[in-house]
Amino acid sequence: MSRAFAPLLVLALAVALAFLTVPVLAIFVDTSPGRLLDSLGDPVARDALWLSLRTTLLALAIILLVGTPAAYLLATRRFPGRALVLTLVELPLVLPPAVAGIALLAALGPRGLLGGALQDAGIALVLQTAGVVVALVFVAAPFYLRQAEAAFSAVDPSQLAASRTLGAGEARTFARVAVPAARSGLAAGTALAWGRALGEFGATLMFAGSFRDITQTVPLAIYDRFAEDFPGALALSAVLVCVSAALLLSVKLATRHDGRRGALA
Amino acid sequence: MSRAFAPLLVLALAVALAFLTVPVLAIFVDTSPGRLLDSLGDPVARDALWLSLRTTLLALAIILLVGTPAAYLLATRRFPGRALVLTLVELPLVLPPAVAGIALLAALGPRGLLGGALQDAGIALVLQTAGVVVALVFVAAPFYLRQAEAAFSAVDPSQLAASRTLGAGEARTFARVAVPAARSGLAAGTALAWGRALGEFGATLMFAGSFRDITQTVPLAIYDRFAEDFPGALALSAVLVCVSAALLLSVKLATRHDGRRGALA
Amino acid sequence: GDSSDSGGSGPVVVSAAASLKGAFTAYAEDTGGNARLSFAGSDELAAQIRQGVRPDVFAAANTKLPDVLFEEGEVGEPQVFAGNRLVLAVPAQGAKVGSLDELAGPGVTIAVGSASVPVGSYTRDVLGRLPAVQERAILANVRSQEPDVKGVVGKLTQGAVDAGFVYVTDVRATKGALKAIELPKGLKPSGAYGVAIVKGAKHPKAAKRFVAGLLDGQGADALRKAGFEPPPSP
Amino acid sequence: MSLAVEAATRLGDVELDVALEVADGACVAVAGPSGAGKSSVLRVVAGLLRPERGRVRCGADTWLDTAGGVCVPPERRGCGVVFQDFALFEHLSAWRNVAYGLRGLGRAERRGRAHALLDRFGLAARADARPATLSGGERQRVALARALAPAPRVLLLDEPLSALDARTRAAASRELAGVLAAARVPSLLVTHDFTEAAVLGDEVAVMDAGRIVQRGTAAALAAAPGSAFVADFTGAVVLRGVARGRAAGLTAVELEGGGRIASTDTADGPVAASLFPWEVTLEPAGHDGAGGSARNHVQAEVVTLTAVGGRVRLGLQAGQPLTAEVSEAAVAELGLRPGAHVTATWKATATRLVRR
Amino acid sequence: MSLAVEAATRLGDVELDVALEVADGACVAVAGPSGAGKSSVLRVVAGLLRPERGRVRCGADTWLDTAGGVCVPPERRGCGVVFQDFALFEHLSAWRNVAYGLRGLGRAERRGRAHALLDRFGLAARADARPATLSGGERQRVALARALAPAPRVLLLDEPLSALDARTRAAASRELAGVLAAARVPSLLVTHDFTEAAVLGDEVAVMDAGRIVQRGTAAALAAAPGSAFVADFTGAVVLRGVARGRAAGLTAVELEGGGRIASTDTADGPVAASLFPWEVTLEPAGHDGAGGSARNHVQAEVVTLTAVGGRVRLGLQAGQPLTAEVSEAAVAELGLRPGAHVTATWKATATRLVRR
Ligand SMILES: Nc1ncnc2c1ncn2[C@@H]1O[C@H](COP(=O)(O)OP(=O)(O)OP(=O)(O)O)[C@@H](O)[C@H]1O
Ligand SMILES: Nc1ncnc2c1ncn2[C@@H]1O[C@H](COP(=O)(O)OP(=O)(O)OP(=O)(O)O)[C@@H](O)[C@H]1O
Ligand SMILES: [Mg+2]
Ligand SMILES: [Mg+2]
Repeated sequence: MSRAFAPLLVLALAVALAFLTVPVLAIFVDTSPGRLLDSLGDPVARDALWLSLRTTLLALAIILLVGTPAAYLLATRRFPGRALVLTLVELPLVLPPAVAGIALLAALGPRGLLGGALQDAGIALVLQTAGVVVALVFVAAPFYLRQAEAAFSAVDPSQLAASRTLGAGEARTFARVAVPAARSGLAAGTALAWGRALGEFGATLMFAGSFRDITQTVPLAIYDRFAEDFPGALALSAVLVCVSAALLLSVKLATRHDGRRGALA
Repeated sequence: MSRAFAPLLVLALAVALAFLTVPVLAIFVDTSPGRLLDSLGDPVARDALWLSLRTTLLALAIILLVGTPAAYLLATRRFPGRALVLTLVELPLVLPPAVAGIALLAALGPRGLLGGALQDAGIALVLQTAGVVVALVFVAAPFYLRQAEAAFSAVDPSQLAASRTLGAGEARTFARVAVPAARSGLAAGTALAWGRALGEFGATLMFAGSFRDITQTVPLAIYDRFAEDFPGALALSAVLVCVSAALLLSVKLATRHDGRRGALA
Repeated sequence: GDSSDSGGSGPVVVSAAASLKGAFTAYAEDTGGNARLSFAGSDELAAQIRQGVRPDVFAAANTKLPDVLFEEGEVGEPQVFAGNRLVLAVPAQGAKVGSLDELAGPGVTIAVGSASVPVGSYTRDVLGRLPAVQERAILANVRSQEPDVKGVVGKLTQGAVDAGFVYVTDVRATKGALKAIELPKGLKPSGAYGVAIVKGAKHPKAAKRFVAGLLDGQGADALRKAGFEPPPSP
Repeated sequence: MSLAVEAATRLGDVELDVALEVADGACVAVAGPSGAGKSSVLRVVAGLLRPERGRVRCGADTWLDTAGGVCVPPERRGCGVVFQDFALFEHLSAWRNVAYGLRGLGRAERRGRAHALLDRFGLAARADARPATLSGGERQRVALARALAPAPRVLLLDEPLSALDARTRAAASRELAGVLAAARVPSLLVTHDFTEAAVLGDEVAVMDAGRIVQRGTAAALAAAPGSAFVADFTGAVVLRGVARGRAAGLTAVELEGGGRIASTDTADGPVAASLFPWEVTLEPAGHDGAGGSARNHVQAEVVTLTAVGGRVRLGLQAGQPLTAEVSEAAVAELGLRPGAHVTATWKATATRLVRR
Repeated sequence: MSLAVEAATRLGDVELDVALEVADGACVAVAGPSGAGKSSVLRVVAGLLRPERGRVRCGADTWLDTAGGVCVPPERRGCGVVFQDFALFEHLSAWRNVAYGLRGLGRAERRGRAHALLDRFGLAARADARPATLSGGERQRVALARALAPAPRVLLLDEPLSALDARTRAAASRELAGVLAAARVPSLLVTHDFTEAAVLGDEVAVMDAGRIVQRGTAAALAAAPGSAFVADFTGAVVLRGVARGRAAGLTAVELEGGGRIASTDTADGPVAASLFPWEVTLEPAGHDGAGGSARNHVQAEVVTLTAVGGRVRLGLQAGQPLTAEVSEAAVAELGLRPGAHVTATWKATATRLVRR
C-alpha cells in the first residue's frame, strides 16, 4: 500500500482537479469566442465588471483590515468560549444567500435593528453601492477569518516571543513576524474570500438590489440575462471566470515565495 | 501605538463579530419562538433537514477523502504550474451559484460533456439525491482544498522527514504525522466546507431540482416557502442556523486540542 | 417506474414557477400525491430544460418561455392554464404609498422585476399603458430591477423600498406583511401562465393528466383557491 | 544596573523557586541538570513566563512584581535573548534577522551593522541565506548576533555556543567576552561547559529541580562541589556509595558495585565521592601497598585509552565507571591496553564526599 | 553490514564531496567546523538529501546509485536518526514519539518498550508530556530514544548529546555506548566533543568545507593534527604564524601579534602551531634562560585563573590567546593573579605545525 501511495495522491489530485475544472470548462464549450468578445463589448457588462472589481476589492480591503487582527487575536489568546466565537464566525456561511440578504436587511435595513442608528448617522446602504460592499463583506469575511485564524495558530510562538524580546511591541510583532510567517495561509484565505465575493449573488441582490452601475455586479448581470439571452449569460459567466482567473493567478504569482525548512539543520 | 494595539485587536474582533452575528440574530428577532417550533414540526421541514444532514455529510466525506490527499500533494511538491493548479481549484468559487449549476449540467447533465458516459454507466445524477451531493461537493470542495493546502504547507518538513526515517512510508507519514500536525487548519477547512454546503442553494436547485425528500435540502425548502409563507421561510432559516451552530460547535468541542509551543525550550 | 412510459403509472415530475408552489402542492395532494414537484424561477427551469434536464411538465409564470422552448423543440405545444394579477405591493404598516399615482412622487423608492423575468416584463407592459410622463416618472423612481420576485418581496417587508410590482399571490404569501393595491383594469394587469409537456417526458400520460387537471379540474380549483385567475382570454 | 530575580511557580513536575542577583556588568553562569529550570528562569527575566509569585528588578526599574501587579512587557525590558532553539525568523534572511532589533536607524546603517556583526561571528558569506538553508551552528551564531545587535540592557544566553565546534566556539566566545566586557550589562549564561562557565562567568549558579543549590566562582565549585552534579560539571569523576562510620579522621565509603574507599570529608549515609581523573594513578593489578588507609585502591579493567598530547585518558570499569588521566610513560611502563587489569589509587584527601 | 557512502553535490556555497566507509559495528565520529557538511552527509545516508552524484551501500543493499538510478526511500533504509533540531512530533507525547517507529507489536508491548527506553534515558517521569512542555535536554533525549527504538540498521546521530549537562550526558553516553555495542550496526556520530568522539567513536573523520580532510583514531588525531581545526578539536592551543626557514632541525615561526617560536616539525609559509595547555610551564616574566632554542619562551599576561582539582587553568594573552594548565603549587609560588606578567615556555618538540 505504501508503494501505491504516491500514485494514489496523484489520482486524488487528478480526480479533484477534473471534477472542479470540467464544469468550468463546459461553460466555455457552450460559448463561442465571438460571444465572449461581444459580452466584453456590451456596456452593461463592462459596467458590471467594473463595479464587481471595485466592490470586491473594497470588500476585500475591509475584510483584510479588520479580519487579520481579529483572527490574530483569536489565534493567540485562549479564552473560555473561544469555540463559540469561532462558530459564530462560521454561521453566516450556512445562510442561503437570499436569507443572508434578508438578515442584512433585518439588521441594517431601514426597519432593521440598527437601521435607525444608521439613518441618524446619515449612512445609506440599501440599494446603494455601499450596500453591495456590505453584502460582500458579510458573505466573504467568514472564509478569510477562519482561514486566517488557522494560519496564525500554526505560527511558531517562539518566533513571536523572540520578536518581543527584540523590542518589537505586539503591533510590530504582528506586522513583521506573524503576518509574514502566516502569509501562505493568509493568501489562501484572501483568495477564498475574493473568489466568494466575485461570485456572490443572492445576498447582494436582496440587500442592495440590482441596478446598473450602482449595484449590478457581474453575477447580477448574468442573472438578468438568463431568461432573455441564455447564451449571452453563459458568455458573461465565461468572462467572469477569465477575469477572476487572471486576477487570482496574478496575485499568486506576485506574492510567490519559497523556502521550506530542510530536514536536518 | 504599541500600547493601543491590544485594544485595537479587541476592537477589530468585536467589530467583526458584531457585523457577522447581528444579522444572524436579526433573523431570530423577526421570528417568534412559536414559528420556530412550528417549522420543526412541519414534515416538509423535517424531511429537508434530514436530507441536508445526509447530503452534506456525504459531500463532506467525499471532499475529505479526495481533497485531503490532493491538498497534501499540492502542499508538499513543487512543480511548474502549481499556481495555475491552485487557481483552477479556486475558480468554482467565482461562479454565481446558478451558473455553477448550469456548469454542472453542461458537464454532467444529459447533454453535457460527460453526460453520455455517465448515462452509459447507468449513473443518474440530475434531479436525484446523488446530484445534490455532486453540487455540494462542487461548491464546497474548493474551500476545503485551499485551506488544507495551506495547512499542510505550514507543517514542519523535518517532522515528515523524521517519520520517514522511522520506517513510516509516505502513506503512514501522511496519516500519522501530516494530518495530525495540520489538524487545526484541516478542521477550519472542514468547517468552512460544511458551512458552505449547508447553505448551498443555487447550484443544487439548478442541477438537482427541488423535490421533497429527494433533492430539497433546507435552503431549497426555505426558498420554496418564500413563495408561499414568507415568515415561515425566515423561521426555517432560523432553524437552519440553530442546527448548523449546534453541529459546528459540537464538532469543535469534540476535536478540541491545546498545547502551543513554549518560547524557550 | 422508469419503464412506465406507456402506462404512465410513475409519479409525474413537474418543474414549476416558484409562485405556483402553494397551488400545485395542494393540487398534488388532492390527486393522491402522485406527482413530484420542483419549484424555481421560470427562467432557471427553462435553462435546465435547455441543458437536457427532462421533467415531464414545465409550468412557467409567463407564456413566453414555454413558447420559446416549443420553438426550440424542447417542449410540446404550450397551453395557458392560469392568470395572475399584477398588483402594487406596499408594506401593510406604515406604507408611504397609497396609490399608483403617488408612485411618481419625489423620494419614493420602487423595486420591480427585471425585464428578463416574467413579472418584470408584465410590469413594463402595464406601465407602458400609463401616460408617458407618468411612466417615465415611475421608472425614474425604480431603484432595483430584480431577477427574482423574492427580492422585491424581501425589500418591501423590510422596508427597504416603498413599493413594488408583484403578483397578488406573492402578497398573499407574506401572510399579511404586505398589502396589495389593485391596479386599474385599464392597464390590463393580468399575466398569463403557460404550461407544456416536455419532449421526451418519461411519463407522458401522467403529464397529460396533470395538465388536463390544471385546465379544468382539481388543479384549476387549487389555483383559484390560491388566488390565481382563470386564463385570461387572449 | 544590576538584575534581581525572585520567582516561584509550578512547571510540570518541577517547582521552580529561585532568587538570584546579578551585579552590573557581571555574568552569572547557570548550570544544572537537564530539566532543572534554567531556561525557565531566563524566560521569567525576559518576560515570557509569568511566575505565580515573583519580582524582577533591573537597576531602578521593576519589571515584574506579582504582589504589586506590575508586569512590564518583554519589548520594554530590552533583554537580548539567545533562545535554546534559536527561534530565528524563518521568513527573513540572516542579516535581516540580525537587523530586526535595530531601530531608529537608516536602512543602510542597519544593513551595515547587521553585516558587521555577522562578520564578527564568521557568517559574512551567509548573510543573505534564509535560516532554513543554514547549518545548526550557523543558525546558532545568527541567533547570537541577533541578540547582541540592539545593545540590550540584560543578556540572557541559553547555551549560546552549544552547537559550535571547539574552534568556532573559541572565536564566538572571544567575541562574546568582548561584548560582555564592553556592554557592562548583567548577563545570565546557561551552559553545560565548565570551561565556558569559568571563562565567561564571574560566578556560577547551579540549579537542580527548580532551585539554586550552589553558587560561587568556578574554582570554589571545583574545590568544594556541593553535589554529584557539580562534581561532574567541573569534570570530576563521581562514584556512588554509602558512608559507613568514621575512624582515624577518615570516612569509609562502601561503593555501589563493590569496593571500599576512604575520604577525609565527613559524611553519613548515601554519598557521591568525587575526584579528578588526574588525581588517579595506576599500578599493576592486585597491588595494595603504599599509603595505607590514607590511599584508596580500587581494582579496575581498562576499557578505552585516548592519548592526547603526552597524556592518556583511560576509561576504566571498576564496578562503576571511572576515568583516569596519566602520562604516556606510565601507560607504556604498565603496558596498558583495553582489557588490562590495573589498580587505580588516589589519596583520601582528594576524595570529596557529597550527600546524595 | 558495513556502510559505504560517496556523495558529491552543491550545498549553497559549499561543494560537498565525501567518500566514507564504516565497518560493521563500527562507529565513526564526524567532526568539523560549523557548516562543513556533517549534517548533509547524514542526510544523504538517511535518504533525505539526494546528491547530484553518489552511491550509498549498506551491506549487500544499494540504497543510492545516481548512475544506476537507484534511490531507496528513507523508510526502507532503516536508519535511526537523531536530528540536530530533534524534529520531534509535536502532536505526540514523549512515549508515543518513541513508540512511533515500533511496528508489528501490540499496543501494550509498544508502550512498554517506549517507557523502558525513556527510563534508560532518565525520562520515565516525562513520558506523557508533549514535546512543547519539555526542556531542551529532555527533548534531545526523547529524540535519542526515538531513534534507537526500532533497532535500526544504521545509526546517524547528529550531536545527540549536545544539549545535555555533563552528568546526564555521561549517563546517556553510557546507554548509547551500550546500544552501539549490542546492536553492532555501523554508526555515524557528529560531535564537537573530542572526548565523546574518542569514547564512542572507533575512528574520527574530520570534515572541512564539504570534504573529509583527516581520518584516524582519536589518539592519532591528537598526535598529528592535520589542521588547526583538528588541533583545536583535540583540546590543543593553536597559535597562528608564518614559518620562516629551518636551521639545526628546528623550524622558526614568526607569530601573529608578535613573538617567535620554534618547532621540530617541518613547514613553510602560513602555519598554525599547536600545543596542549599542560605542555606549557610558567616562569617569572622576562625569564629567557634554560632550554636554549629547543624551548619556546613567550611573554604573556594572565587574564583568567580557574582552579580545578589541584590544577589551575590559566587564560593568557600573548599577542594571541594562549591557555596553560599548571599545578596549584606553581601558581602559589609565582604569585599569579589576573594582570600578572609571566613567561610561558614549552618544548619545540611539543610544538606541532600544520599548514593553514
Ligand atoms: N509549559 C510547560 N508545561 C509543563 N512543564 C514544563 C513547561 N515548560 C517547562 N516545563 C518543565 O519544567 C522543567 C524545567 O524546564 P526548563 O526548560 O527550564 O529546563 P532547563 O533547565 O532549561 O533544561 P535543559 O538543560 O534540558 O534545557 C522541565 O522538566 C520541563 O519539562
Ligand atoms: N538547502 C540548502 N541550501 C543551501 N545551502 C545549504 C542547504 N543546506 C545546507 N546548506 C549549507 O551547506 C553547508 C553545510 O551544511 P550542514 O548542515 O551539512 O553543516 P554542518 O557540518 O552540519 O554544520 P553544523 O555543525 O553547524 O551543524 C552550510 O554552509 C549550509 O549553509
Ligand atoms: Mg533549557
Ligand atoms: Mg549540522
